[in-house]
Amino acid sequence: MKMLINVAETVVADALRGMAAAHPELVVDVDHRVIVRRDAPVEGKVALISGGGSGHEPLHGGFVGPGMLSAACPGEVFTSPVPDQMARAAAAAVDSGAGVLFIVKNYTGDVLNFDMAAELAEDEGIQVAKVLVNDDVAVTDSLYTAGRRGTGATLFVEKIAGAAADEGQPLGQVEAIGRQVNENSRSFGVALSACTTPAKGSPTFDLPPGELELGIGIHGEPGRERRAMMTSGEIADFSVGAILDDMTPRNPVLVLVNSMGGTPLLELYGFNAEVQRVLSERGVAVARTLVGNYVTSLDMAGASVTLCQVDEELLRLWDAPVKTPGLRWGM
Amino acid sequence: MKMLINVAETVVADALRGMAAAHPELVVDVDHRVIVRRDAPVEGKVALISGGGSGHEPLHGGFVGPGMLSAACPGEVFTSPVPDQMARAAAAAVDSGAGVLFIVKNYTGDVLNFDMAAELAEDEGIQVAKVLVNDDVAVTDSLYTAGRRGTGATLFVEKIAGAAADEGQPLGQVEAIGRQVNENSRSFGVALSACTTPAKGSPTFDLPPGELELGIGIHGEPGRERRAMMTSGEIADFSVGAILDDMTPRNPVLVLVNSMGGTPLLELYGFNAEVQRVLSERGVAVARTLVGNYVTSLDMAGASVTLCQVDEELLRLWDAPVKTPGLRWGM
Amino acid sequence: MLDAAFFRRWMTATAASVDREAERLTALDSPIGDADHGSNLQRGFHAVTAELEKEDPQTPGAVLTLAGRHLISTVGGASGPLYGTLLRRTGKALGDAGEVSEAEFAQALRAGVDAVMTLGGAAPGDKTMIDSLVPAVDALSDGFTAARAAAEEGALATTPLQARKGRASYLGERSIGHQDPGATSSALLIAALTEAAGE
Amino acid sequence: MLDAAFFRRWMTATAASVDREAERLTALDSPIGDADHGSNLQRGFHAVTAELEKEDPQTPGAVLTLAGRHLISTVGGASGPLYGTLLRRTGKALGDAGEVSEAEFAQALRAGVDAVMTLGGAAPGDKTMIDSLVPAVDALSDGFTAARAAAEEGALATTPLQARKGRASYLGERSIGHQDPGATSSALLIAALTEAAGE
Ligand SMILES: Nc1ncnc2c1ncn2[C@@H]1O[C@H](COP(=O)(O)OP(=O)(O)O)[C@@H](O)[C@H]1O
Ligand SMILES: Nc1ncnc2c1ncn2[C@@H]1O[C@H](COP(=O)(O)OP(=O)(O)O)[C@@H](O)[C@H]1O
Ligand SMILES: [Mg+2]
Ligand SMILES: [Mg+2]
Ligand SMILES: [Mg+2]
Ligand SMILES: [Mg+2]
Repeated sequence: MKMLINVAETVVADALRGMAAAHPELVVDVDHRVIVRRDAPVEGKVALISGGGSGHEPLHGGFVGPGMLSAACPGEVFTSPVPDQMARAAAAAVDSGAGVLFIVKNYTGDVLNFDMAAELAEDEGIQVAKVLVNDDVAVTDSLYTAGRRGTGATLFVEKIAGAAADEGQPLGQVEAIGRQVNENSRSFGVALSACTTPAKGSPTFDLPPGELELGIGIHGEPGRERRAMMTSGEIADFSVGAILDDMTPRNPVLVLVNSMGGTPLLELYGFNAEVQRVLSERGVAVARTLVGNYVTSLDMAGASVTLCQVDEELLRLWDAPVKTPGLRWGM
Repeated sequence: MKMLINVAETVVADALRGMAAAHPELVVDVDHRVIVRRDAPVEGKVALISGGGSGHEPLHGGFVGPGMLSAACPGEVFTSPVPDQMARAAAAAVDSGAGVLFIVKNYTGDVLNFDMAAELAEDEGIQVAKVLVNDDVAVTDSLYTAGRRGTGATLFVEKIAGAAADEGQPLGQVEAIGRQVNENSRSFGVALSACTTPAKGSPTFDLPPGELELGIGIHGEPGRERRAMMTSGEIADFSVGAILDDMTPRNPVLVLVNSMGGTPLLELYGFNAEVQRVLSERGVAVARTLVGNYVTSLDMAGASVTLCQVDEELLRLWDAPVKTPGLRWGM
Repeated sequence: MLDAAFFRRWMTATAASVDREAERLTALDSPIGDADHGSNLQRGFHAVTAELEKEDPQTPGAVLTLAGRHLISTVGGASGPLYGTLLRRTGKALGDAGEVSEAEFAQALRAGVDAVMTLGGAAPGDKTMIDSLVPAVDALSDGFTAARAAAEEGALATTPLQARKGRASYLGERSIGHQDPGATSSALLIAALTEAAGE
Repeated sequence: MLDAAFFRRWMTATAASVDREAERLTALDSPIGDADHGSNLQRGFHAVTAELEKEDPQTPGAVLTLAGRHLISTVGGASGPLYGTLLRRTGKALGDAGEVSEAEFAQALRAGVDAVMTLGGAAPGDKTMIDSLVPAVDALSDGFTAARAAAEEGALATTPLQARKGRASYLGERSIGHQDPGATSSALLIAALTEAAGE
């Protein structure tokens, strides 16, 4: 599998250099792998820090900026960042008093590394709270697993908690809002092809023509189940169905129809039409819809759907201005 | 090649339905294939209308909105729209007095269909001007070809002329600005893989592992030349070199580092780092950089570089607020 | 003499052969184009046959102008305006006669082909539909079967050419060695004349 | 007795065998993981050997705590904190003695493995590195070679298991039939003890 890279070893560093050049409004520390808002630390403002393996762009680095994250810590491709990165980000992004909120996708590696970073930051006298994102309904019997994965809902948590933090809400409240968003969110993803990591150089699994993987995560792992290829409409029925089996929204929802990276926008918009059809058939009201590449898995073809129930307050925070490379409106 | 679609025949209609659902701020006429700003026609404002084959999303439909296009006309995949679409768009989007500017990529089909549409619109008493976009330096001996293709510069023309139109500048001046932007722009693209059209269902050409195509367009055609695979740095040297062989910028440039669709953002940012290195080595000053999926070719892996020389006035218009699904800032 | 029914049969026969050959036309449009020629013409000729049913035009000229108009408003791409113009101008040249002779048709078709050359700027040898249309028109005085053979030969003869018009031209020398999809579909159009005539 | 030089040799030998086996570890991490285990450990053990050169720690405990610290700050993923904790806790349990007996080392390593189980929450049979580390520690009283055999057997025995920790667990029953990459790298770590001892 060909890639537009120099060598596998420098992929993340190269991308950070390119990000620095494209986004002078961010401070990109290529050596220490931390991306920080240029205006940080903002006095009295809770700092939001997230991070995770690279390969999911624009998540997380592309969501740093006013109205969203204070800082992001990119690991190697599909590899959680190390604690030093988050500790450094906390020191750089945080106003000593207000504290920092870690937004952590629920993977063993992410949890362990952020926990260790929290210890380091607390040693420096920084107050740390944490929101764990675990929205993926494809992981069912979570008693016998590492629990549900964090996927598309991460965007909702980062955006909505980010808006609350930018309004000056205190740490406990920003944390509570982040948790509420996560609890209100569910995702389901499918793959039409595997992705290729730079380190491996070939697809992470074999998917014959005529088959698809249902219930995939965002790290090139196979899903829960392999089936004969389905139409866009059938995939929407299955994906939205899996979500609604697990949650019955009483309030309107935010809808994220997300490409895993390799599925073009033309197909993705068509898939959105089917997702909206299923939602309307199931009586779910839609408040806002976002269609695009947001939480990707390198070049994987496929898509995921995330729904997030919102009350008026969460919707207000969703609509609040945001100015990041990956998500921008109102400023 | 698997696709997230229902059937090939409905791909464009399905995408338009999905676009309508995601973007209530646009009027999407699925039957007649016209996407119009909800506030159109704006009194006294020149209407900007573009269009072309589908498969290049977000171009053009994703660039409809305040500060950019008044309307877009999507054809079938890689097939120029028909004259009726542009005539309908002109009637819907235009204030009778101010006139309409067609922004047309230089392909035989696009030129012929827009010309026929201009006749239809003029029959209705609408004044029509046209900017032809032809920025692709890969097409060299244009005496013996259909001339240079229109690719990445389309975004610059649509944005900058769109800003001028929204300021209320008259048709002749908006047209002149559009032409100036096109004349100041050059592009070059490479493919690491072919794309797959829904109608054909298999890649449009064979590209063995270990080879790439240099000088490709945005319609899945092979390029001018096939070579052994190159590094990101070498591709940047070649692509920027081809552009600078053809244009010596005196002013700073806008840089568009564009994914053909299948190349993920992680790689694209890394490629941007190399593009910026070459520009700095060649003494070209960079005013702004845009990195992402903007003028795509379905799922093709690869990237293109577009440079556009800007003086202070063009830069001011570039920076002016824009509010479209695909490009948004300042509002 | 050729009446409106003949020209309707021509269009129906063309639609049927485009349906049969659509995949091949798209395949020819892959190495040197954008892989849509077959589906473009299918869409267009489906519309043409449906509209002929609906509007039921009564003269040769009306049949062809109607067909041309609908090709223009349904095909898109380069071939839509070009084929649309071909049929529309041919139809216009036929005027409103209820029947026309083969010689009148040959003359009208030449006017149509001339209009395509004016519109698209292509000359014979540029590796386009012109390379089968021009020989076909030249041979038409010897009958439909001769025209068909000339068109087919013209289409085959595009293979060694380097394209100078249309998107194949972007490939430069790499366009050599591939048969032009538009010349191939033009040969189908001309061949359909023999079917319409029952030859 | 085992001195600081022995533990340095252990780390160097581990680094070398991780280098040799990196592709295989990543390949094992493909069907049931995310295809990074080999490159993760390579990055970590390169850092460890470089830092051991630079800082030149003088006691067994210092060697292992330094190694563990650098694994934590360079590997990332699940294996970084887990292997880092393993070595750091083992090192801490060794205190600041200049030399330790094999029995003392076995006891310290058990403390390290216990810490990994506490941190990661995995028990034997969950298809993780624990499945080769626990049998290795149990066998350590019979010498390094016995520990190595036990670790390798433990790694092989993960194949029929269904994963209950780590990202392989997301696959449910589909994780059955694949050897766990972390158990495999643990076996390399334990095997490197025999190399360090010159056995
Ligand atoms: N300028 C031209 N004059 C005559 N025929 C042309 C011209 N440009 C293209 N063609 C014909 O059109 C054919 C391509 O048609 P089609 O694939 O439907 O359109 P597009 O190239 O827009 O995708 C070519 O094979 C060629 O025969
Ligand atoms: N909770 C856990 N306890 C013990 N070992 C674990 C746990 N989770 C994962 N592992 C081990 O880590 C290995 C994966 O390591 P690696 O691929 O480097 O990290 P990641 O899974 O984050 O990509 C697994 O094969 C397994 O042996
Ligand atoms: Mg990993
Ligand atoms: Mg076309
Ligand atoms: Mg074509
Ligand atoms: Mg892994």
